[in-house]
Amino acid sequence: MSIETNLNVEQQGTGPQAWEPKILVFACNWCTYAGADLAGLSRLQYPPNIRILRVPCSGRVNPQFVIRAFQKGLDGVLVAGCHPGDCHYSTGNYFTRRRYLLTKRLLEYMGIDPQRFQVRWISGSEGPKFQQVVTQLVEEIKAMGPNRKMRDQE
Amino acid sequence: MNEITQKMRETARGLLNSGQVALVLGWEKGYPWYKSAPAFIDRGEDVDRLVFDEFCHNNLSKYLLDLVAVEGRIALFVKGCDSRGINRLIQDNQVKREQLYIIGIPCPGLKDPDDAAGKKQGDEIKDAAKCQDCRYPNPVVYDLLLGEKVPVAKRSSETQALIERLEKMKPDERYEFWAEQFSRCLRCYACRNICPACNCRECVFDRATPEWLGKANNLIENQFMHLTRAIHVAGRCIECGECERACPVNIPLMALNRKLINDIEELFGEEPAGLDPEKKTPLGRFELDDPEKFM
Amino acid sequence: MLAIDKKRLNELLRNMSRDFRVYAPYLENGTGKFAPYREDRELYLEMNTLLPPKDIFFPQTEKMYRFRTAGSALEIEEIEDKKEKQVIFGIRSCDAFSIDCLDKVFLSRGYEDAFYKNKRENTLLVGLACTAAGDTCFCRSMGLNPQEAVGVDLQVLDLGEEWGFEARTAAGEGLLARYRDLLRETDAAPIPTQEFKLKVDVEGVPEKLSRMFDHPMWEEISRKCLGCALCTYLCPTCHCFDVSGKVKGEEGYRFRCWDSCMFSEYTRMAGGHNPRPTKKERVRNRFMHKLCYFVERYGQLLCTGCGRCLAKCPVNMDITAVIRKIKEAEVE
Amino acid sequence: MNANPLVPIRGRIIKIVQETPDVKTFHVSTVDGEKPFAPKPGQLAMLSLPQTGEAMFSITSQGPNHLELAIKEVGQLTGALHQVEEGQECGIRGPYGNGFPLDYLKGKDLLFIGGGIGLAPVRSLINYCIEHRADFGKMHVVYGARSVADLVFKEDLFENWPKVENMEVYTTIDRPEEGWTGHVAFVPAYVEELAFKPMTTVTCGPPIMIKFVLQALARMGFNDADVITTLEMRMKCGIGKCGRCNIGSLYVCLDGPVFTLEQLKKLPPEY
Repeated sequence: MSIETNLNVEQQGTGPQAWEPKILVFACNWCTYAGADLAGLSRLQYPPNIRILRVPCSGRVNPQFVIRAFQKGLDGVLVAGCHPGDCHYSTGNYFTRRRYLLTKRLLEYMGIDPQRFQVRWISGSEGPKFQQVVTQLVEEIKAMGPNRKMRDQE
Repeated sequence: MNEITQKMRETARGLLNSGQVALVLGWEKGYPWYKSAPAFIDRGEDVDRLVFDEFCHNNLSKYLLDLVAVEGRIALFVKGCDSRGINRLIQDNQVKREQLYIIGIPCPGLKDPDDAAGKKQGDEIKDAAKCQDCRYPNPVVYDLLLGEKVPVAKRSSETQALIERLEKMKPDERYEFWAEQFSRCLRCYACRNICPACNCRECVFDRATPEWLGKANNLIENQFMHLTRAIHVAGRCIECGECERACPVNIPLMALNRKLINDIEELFGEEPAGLDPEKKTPLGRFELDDPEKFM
Repeated sequence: MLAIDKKRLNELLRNMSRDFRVYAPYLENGTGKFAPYREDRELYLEMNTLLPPKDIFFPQTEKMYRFRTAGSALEIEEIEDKKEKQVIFGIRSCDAFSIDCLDKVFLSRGYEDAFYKNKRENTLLVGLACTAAGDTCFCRSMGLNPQEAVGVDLQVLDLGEEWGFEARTAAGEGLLARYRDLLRETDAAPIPTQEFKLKVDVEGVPEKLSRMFDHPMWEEISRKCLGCALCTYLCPTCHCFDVSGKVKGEEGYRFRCWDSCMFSEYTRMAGGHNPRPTKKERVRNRFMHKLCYFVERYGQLLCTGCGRCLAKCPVNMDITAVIRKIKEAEVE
Repeated sequence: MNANPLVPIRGRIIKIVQETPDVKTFHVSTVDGEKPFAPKPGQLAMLSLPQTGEAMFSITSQGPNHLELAIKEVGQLTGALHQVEEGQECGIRGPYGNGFPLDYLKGKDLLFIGGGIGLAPVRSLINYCIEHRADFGKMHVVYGARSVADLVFKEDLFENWPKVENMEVYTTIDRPEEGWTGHVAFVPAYVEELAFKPMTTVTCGPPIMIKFVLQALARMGFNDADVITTLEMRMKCGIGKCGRCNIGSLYVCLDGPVFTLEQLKKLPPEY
């Protein structure tokens, strides 16, 4: 996984402001990924801290991936997919909705700060929304500092 | 208790001698006096080993996974929580209902063997954690019921108290609590192997390619294992409490499972697992108007 | 005999911890285990610990060597764990004998396990006599004396108000001499161990077992087993381990970790062949190894009667009941 | 070798020979170009690519400064090995196991029976006997594989070994094939057809073949003490400690892998 290698580059910044959060975005291929493309085409600027992982549907994202992401050293995870009703596979995001309401509760119960894990519906035409969601997410995470919880320090 | 034991033995003797069933799954006395163990009886004259007392904790439905190849029907004794295990296995298409002859036992609530360990027979012993606020003492599925149904007593539970205490803590405190618990885990997998909701043919933890879970025992691998298991049994956990009882290092696993059960009921209004074999599991279905709390 | 007042034991351990890294039995969240000495924590001496001291010599996860790959090149760097003088205080007779079993496995037969040897050579064992046998203890039936630990440097005896000390080796003499000022002479007699609740006759079992490989009892007793590793991870003598690795990009390390013959894939080979495919073979192998194979190979039983597996097995698999069944079985 | 038996020394795969579609022979030497260690015929070595894993392989042959390991692609590590190129550095440690009882074999007529990749360990003994030809009697090699493409060490089978004095080589494949004029039969059947008189036999191959070969040899009056085989077992430490490769009280990696049928019959049938 390409994410594997660049995660090893420890941020040797000179001070807290030099620290750059690393955020993983699971983008559903049919909507959010298209939305991200649109944001790029329309030259909408957003911070470069996100790594986009394209998935066929937001329903494909397994809570194990989210847990593994925090272990591998990410500071925030966003699962983004089509609005309920727009899903290319018709019901994918309905399962996502239930599954990630519950996963968020479990992560909070474990002590992970709630803002670090978000789920958003971003359709293919909502380029600006993608930019706005990512920018806000990076701001929030930057304010919280690096995530030490569940991080694999070995 | 011994009145139920007599009925158990007569029923089992009748079933075996008449050839109605090939095997009877029950409990027998173990050692020391506060331990009972699963018993596999396939001969009429062995039925006198069967017993029902306050230490018959084992949920026998899990063994049905190994017994699929047994020709003939299988009889098994079930308490309230155990019976939900059978519905779970039927829901997961692991077991056929017609192969089973289910004998339900209205459960008076069991005792905590760890508490009994320091005491003598006849002393006052604490209720087992899982029985403290048990909502389904009466079996939900049975072919024969031994004795009258018991009333559902509303009692406080240490598990629920722990959940509320944890929910009030700050995130860092909660993280420290669970990190300390999981750092003690031995990775012996007793919790997974005893759980009727855990019935995959090959568990994700045993797969070598990709190696989701490593072999090392450290906080990271233990966290990954317990969180993944909690999510996998979310909506399938029947609160039989066997994972917590089996854990040799006293990790409060039911505080994990029960929290998700509470959330599922609060978020989706779903009834607990294992009550209706026809219904899909809460995470296996959806409603159009499901809440969207933070999306 | 030299002795110290029970109330001043902590003082002795504090002194000792200045010269050695001292391990002592503590209760952590309801689990008894051997942990590094800490002044502010209360010692747990009423019962034996749940987790055996074997993980001091044979940790559950132990890094062996680090490696780095660059293209087709490979660097290997052995991980040297520092040599540190240690003392294990409060090891019972059953656990002391288990260390003797582990010594035979790791330090004999042509190869010495460097990791185990490095820790074992730098550790002194201070045995602690048991005056009260637990519900599931049966060490006397396995030929051990609860008041007399095998292979310890120093034996601590319960004299009622005081702890008595008897050296067993020169190193033990050294310990007594070093802390002589805290001890004083006494002629109080050690309290004998109470009657054992659990007894079993193990006479002739190894020989008989070697002729019981195909006996139907194995099918019967293995049905209730869940195939988890609880019994093997709590057992003070179990020593099976696996070797695996962790990779992060081009770097990583190889480590060894506990493994259990009760796991289904323990003997599964590439290509799927598995000499022990079902629970029956695995449960049989575990009892055969402890009560027959180890005797054939090393001349002693691999069960010290500590009773931990019996106490904590979720389905109450009882090794003493298995031994009784073996004694009763008719074998030609 | 390292003071610590579990830590490998750095080796290099200097040559890779494609024997069959799924078997390659790897020539391994140390990074300084020497032979890692001098094994006896039938001994084993732990070969590792630390980033993937480690496994025990029989040493099929050796040169002045390298060892030869014939490896079939069946799993994770073997799969990775089949992807590497010559020059790849690896970990190697050994030699492990008891090896063949050379003194017992001296002066005797010998029958070698191999199946598929099973010829690899037996070949180490055959090559030793050829190098010390005078010490041994008549030699017969019966070797079979599923198809012509699956026959390993074809150069030895068809060029080198037939030229050796007083040595017969019989090769067979399971099913008839275009362009194959040799014998077609399963190895156990072929052995029985050749009706050898009882002599010391060394055999190795897939479990199913071993089962029927042993039955055939019994029918032909071979006595158990004279039938020698080398077993395959899952091994992790290689030094008789980790408890994984036990058959009864013996460890295949230390007390084996070479056993006589007489020894095996005394052990529990769990291998």
